[in-house]
Amino acid sequence: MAQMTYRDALNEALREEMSRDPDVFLMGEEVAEYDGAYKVSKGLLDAFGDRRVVDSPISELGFAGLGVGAAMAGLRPVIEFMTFNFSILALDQVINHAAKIRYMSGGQIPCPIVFRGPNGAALQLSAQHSQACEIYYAHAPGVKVVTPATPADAKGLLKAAIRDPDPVAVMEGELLYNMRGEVPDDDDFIVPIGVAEVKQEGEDVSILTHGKMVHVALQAARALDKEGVRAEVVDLRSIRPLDVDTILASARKTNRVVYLEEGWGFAGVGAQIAALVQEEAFDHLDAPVLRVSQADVPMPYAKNLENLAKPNADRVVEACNKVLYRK
Amino acid sequence: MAQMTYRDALNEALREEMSRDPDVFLMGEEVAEYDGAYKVSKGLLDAFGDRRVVDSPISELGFAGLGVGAAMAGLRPVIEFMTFNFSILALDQVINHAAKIRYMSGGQIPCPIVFRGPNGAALQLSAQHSQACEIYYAHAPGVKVVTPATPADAKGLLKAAIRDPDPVAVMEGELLYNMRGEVPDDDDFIVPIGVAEVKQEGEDVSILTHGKMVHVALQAARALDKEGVRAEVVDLRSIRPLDVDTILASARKTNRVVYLEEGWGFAGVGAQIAALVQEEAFDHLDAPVLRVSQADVPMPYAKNLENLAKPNADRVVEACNKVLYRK
Amino acid sequence: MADTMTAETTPPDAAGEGALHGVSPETALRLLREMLLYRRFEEKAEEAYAIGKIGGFCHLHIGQEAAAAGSILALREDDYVISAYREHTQALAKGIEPSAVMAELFGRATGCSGGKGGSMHLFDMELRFMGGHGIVGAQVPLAAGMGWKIRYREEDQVVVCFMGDAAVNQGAFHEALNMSAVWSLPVIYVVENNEYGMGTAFSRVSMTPISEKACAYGIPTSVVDGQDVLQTWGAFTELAAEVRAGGGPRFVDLRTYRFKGHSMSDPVSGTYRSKEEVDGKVKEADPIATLRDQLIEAGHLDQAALEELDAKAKEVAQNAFDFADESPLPDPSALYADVYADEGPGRIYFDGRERSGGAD
Amino acid sequence: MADTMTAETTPPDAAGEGALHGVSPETALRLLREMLLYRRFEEKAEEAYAIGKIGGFCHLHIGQEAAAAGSILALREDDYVISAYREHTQALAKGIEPSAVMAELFGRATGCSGGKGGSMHLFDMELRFMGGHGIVGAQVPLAAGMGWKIRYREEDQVVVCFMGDAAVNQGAFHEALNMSAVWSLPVIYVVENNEYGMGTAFSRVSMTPISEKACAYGIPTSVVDGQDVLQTWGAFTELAAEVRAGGGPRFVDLRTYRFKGHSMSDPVSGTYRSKEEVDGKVKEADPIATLRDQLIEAGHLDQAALEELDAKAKEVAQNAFDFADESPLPDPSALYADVYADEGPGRIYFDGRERSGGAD
Ligand SMILES: Cc1ncc(C[n+]2csc(CCOP(=O)(O)OP(=O)(O)O)c2C)c(N)n1
Ligand SMILES: Cc1ncc(C[n+]2csc(CCOP(=O)(O)OP(=O)(O)O)c2C)c(N)n1
Ligand SMILES: [Mg+2]
Ligand SMILES: [Mg+2]
Repeated sequence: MAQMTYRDALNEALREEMSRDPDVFLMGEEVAEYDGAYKVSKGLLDAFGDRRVVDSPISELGFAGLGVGAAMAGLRPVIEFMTFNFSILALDQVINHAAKIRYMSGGQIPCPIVFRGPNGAALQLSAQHSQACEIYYAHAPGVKVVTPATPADAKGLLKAAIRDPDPVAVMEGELLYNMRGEVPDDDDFIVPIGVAEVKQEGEDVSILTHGKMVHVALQAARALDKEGVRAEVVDLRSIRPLDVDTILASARKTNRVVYLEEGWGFAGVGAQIAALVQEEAFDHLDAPVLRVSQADVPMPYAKNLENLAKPNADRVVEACNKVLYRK
Repeated sequence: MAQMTYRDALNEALREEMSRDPDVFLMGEEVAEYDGAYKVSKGLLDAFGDRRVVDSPISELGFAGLGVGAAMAGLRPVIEFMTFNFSILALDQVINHAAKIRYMSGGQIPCPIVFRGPNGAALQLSAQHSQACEIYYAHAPGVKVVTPATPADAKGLLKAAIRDPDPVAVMEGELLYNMRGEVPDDDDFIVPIGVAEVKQEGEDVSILTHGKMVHVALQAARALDKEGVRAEVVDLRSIRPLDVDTILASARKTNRVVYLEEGWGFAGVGAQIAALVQEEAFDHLDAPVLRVSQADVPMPYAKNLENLAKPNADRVVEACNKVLYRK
Repeated sequence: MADTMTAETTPPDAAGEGALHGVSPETALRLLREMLLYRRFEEKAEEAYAIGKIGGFCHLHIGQEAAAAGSILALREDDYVISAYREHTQALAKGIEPSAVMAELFGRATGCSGGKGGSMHLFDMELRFMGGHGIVGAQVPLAAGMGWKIRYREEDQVVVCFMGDAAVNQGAFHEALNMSAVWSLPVIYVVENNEYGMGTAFSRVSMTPISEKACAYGIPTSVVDGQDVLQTWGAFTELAAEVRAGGGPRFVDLRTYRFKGHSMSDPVSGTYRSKEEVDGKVKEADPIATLRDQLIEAGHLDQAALEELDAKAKEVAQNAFDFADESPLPDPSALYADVYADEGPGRIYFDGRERSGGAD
Repeated sequence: MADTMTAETTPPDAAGEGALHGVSPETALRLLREMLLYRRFEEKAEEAYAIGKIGGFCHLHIGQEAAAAGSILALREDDYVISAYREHTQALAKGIEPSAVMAELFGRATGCSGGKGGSMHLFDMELRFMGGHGIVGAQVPLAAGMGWKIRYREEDQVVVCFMGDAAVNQGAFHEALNMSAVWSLPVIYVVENNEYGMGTAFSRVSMTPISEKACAYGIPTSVVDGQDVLQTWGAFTELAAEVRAGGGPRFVDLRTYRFKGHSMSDPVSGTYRSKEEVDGKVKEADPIATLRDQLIEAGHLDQAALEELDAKAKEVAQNAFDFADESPLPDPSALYADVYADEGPGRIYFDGRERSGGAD
């Protein structure tokens, strides 16, 4: 085990997978000479040269599509979006091509591509730069979507994504890049896609969540603990496929579920989980599944409004108290 | 009241609103000289000239953006997407610009634009031409989304959308264009956005749905009726905003809800409704809210597979029986 | 159309390769055989569509056959071809069995995409026919990606990317051509310039001709008469050699004309194009008639040989029809196959409901 | 930077309008006043950012002031201006009060976007400053739309659309320029060609210069020295007249240079551009110093007058800072305002949960 930042864990994952498999290359805006807009690809140009670490023009639709074509022909592209906000421009290549090529071709044409980059809000970047884009990738079948919350998961999920035979979106968090944590040394360490993690066991209420909200959930759980409420915190890690067993096991154990997500609630991940949980564990629920999410507004710039718009631990505690019929 | 097709109802809506307001214009691929790929704009070029009925290049991102800019400057564009499948290319202009301009500008800049066209599957058009795109438009706040299921609603909702001060996506159904029905003659007939319609009253189970699935729901209701089950059928008509009161009233009345939608279930409209209903009417539910939707696969071409992939009345009946604990 | 198969010119007194633009008689005859097959195949598809054997959209290439034969037959087998939705003949040219193409149009398990793709989504990975794509312009970045793979692996294949004239107004075209130039990718971008995108004449949606659409990228451009298959073949033979030798991308304005409607529901003429215009093109610029006349003039073809070739083409088309018609529909289990590579019980949960085999 | 304000050339013996490229001394002095304000304003913003008064991204225009002054001051008041995220000075040029711009950067209720937009999203509908957009290239179709409105209403305004050099590689640019040409829209598309998009030199992502990027649309192109505000002003005066007279769109390769980092976190030099390169540009091509020298040489400015103008600019910047700093944050109720025009109790239900004021 080594202590490292989430950023370095991603960097190591890229480094190891590029060393292991000569077909893996990294392309995106500023990934090479600039070391990445958020320095995730630091040193990779020096290590692997400009054939494998490639600065692209600002042409999201084009370079995403180029990646899809390269994957169809046998390479394993890692396409970095400077942030997922900009990837909306590329969405046609993701959901109409990457996601459908294998199926439309009757299973002949593979598409082992990774789309990665920071997702969701950072600090005061306002409406066009603060979106959580999971749903745009996960609604249609064909792409897998993972959201690492820790350095270990960042490394393990990115490595799994690169080795995966299908398109995978790895949605990171800009605000997580400096976070430190233990990361296994093993070159073959991966975190399998589709497996959730119980971050903390508890009996009274389940806080299900993903991505950077995991830390907000843990904060809420600590606050609840002081009040004698033991919350279970489950990090989905993978949005598509969902680890239905782990989700339902937690719901059946605590009988109370709160979903916490960074993005909008309307038909968000929480909506899918709430729908799933009540479908499959109806008789176990002692209260409705409640959702805590971004206010249903574009992200405002002003600091006070931004704070109001974002979900936080207090709102999670409040929701937990509600499903526990406390206070 | 006049009898007319859904197609003609849309045509009349365009005609009347263009006559009423000189700032309304129609732009899209093949809308002018060709009378529209599906003939919705038949005769409008002759009636209004090529200043107001405009054939565009195949540049979805570009002409959607042009529409948004024109709306910001004071016009009332109606942008036709030949089908909503192609509008994924334009999504950045929809959710990052149309949806956010008013908010980002502190309320100064309006964006009264309509995006319209057929949405969802027709017959054997395979994976890239058969998508129900509601979620891509409705997940982010800022755009309204309506899905007329009848000729009257087609006319009334399109007219309401054109008069609306905000961006509205009017999602039609190719398979509905030939459907006939009664349409009020009144030039000022509109169907307000955000108001659902109870298509059929019933006490035993609520089938909530929208768009062309309304007819499948009614078919299922007829089948259930033969078995003595009285289903209530509610057409949402508007996905954003939701008519929460009508939805909840139906759920509280029948205590059993099935959501039927054409698109994928994963974080779909049904997920949002299921989440909402259990949140707000938990104690009224005698069974989980179940969802009937497209199989979680890209749409296959082969007729038999396509039939298997699409939701149908049998599957709705089955779901209703399940929530009624029958059979 | 049967008229086209009847020679109208008088037999030549002197054979000459000059009449064949320097193309060998063998190659010219091969091109004729191919184009006859495309024509008869698509006529058969049209027939099948009319009686409901084919569903959805079906975009015929009739009139544009030289664009497929003249380009793809000039390539090496391991070169890549990618196209849009008007790609039946290109799939045939790349070597997919007519029966497998027809079965795909019929939506049968024996189709080249297992019945899941249909007319717009023909694929054959082994033959490097990379689709069959339905979003106008979207195949252009994909082609750049295949070119990227070739350059990345230091191989010497070439990618030929077909698109319609309307596709050049898509942002994807612009972004992909720029990247191809910057990275010197081995791709020949071919606009099948049939003057219309559905009902819209190109001149109504651009102030400049197709041939100027690559100027901003510095990509060399050729204008080629796509109704003359010999000229087309010659041009692509040269272009492929240049690109293979590392010359970087090329752009081709391939002038052609669509003899049928945009799709089966679009009238051939009388709306956006006049009957005279279409009839004139069919009469003057049928690529099969043109080649036939060139071959006859050069003394390498006579009426009897032509009829024999045509009969053979019709037979292959009929066999393809019969094969497709007798083929089974995909097994229902195919519905959930091939969404992901590694699906299987317990591994991929889709949305959770499918996993448990229905909610309960 | 204070150096720039000290004249280094010797005073001229003879005044001459020739030295001002035919621009009147009044206009030239106005341009100087404006550019001094932009510079001092942005230096103040830089200061405010350093002490945490401004958050998020903040992209300074320092070094590129002539691009804003020379173009926008050549327009009529009712013309439209739209830009990307490096738009503080353009907003000032269009007439937004410095205090309202600074307050927006501070995220205050008194900001020109009510504190909701921030540095990247400045707006003023009345002054026709149409933003402030954060998605590279996305403002280009919006500008076409404003041009469309002008043509539609048969008005005679002009739209000036700014973009960075990197934006020309976006599909949106291509689609919008093509439509503008086809419909002859009254838009001047201006590339502020500062040679870099973040850390990427333009020559690394294009085989051709910016000046060739409109060739495929047939749009007339000008190359203008954007560090010489008098030349810029002259060029835009002419271009605006041509466009206003119905000449259709224009494209401008405006050569300029960014003296600061891309945003506050990007170093000025030492990574993708050398210290020598940046220092050389600051020394040789500062638009303010250039104009100062031109004015002094022409006898319309002396050191005392310059210092007075500069003191005034600093005062306005300081007042803007003070105003912003004393302004209130937006009221919490603003959070839900302005998502839709017609929200209000019972009318818009958002996602249902907000409606009922929290689930219960
Ligand atoms: C992005 C997109 N927009 C619209 C369509 C609908 N559409 C299908 S084909 C076509 C015309 C294309 O014309 P062209 O590129 O010239 O090819 P041709 O049909 O002439 O071969 C259109 C508008 C589509 N498939 N994709
Ligand atoms: C579509 C999109 N991709 C990426 C970004 C991130 N980004 C912001 S500015 C920028 C560089 C733009 O450079 P240029 O257009 O030359 O303008 P300049 O900053 O030089 O003024 C990039 C890549 C973005 N905002 N939008
Ligand atoms: Mg065409
Ligand atoms: Mg730049």
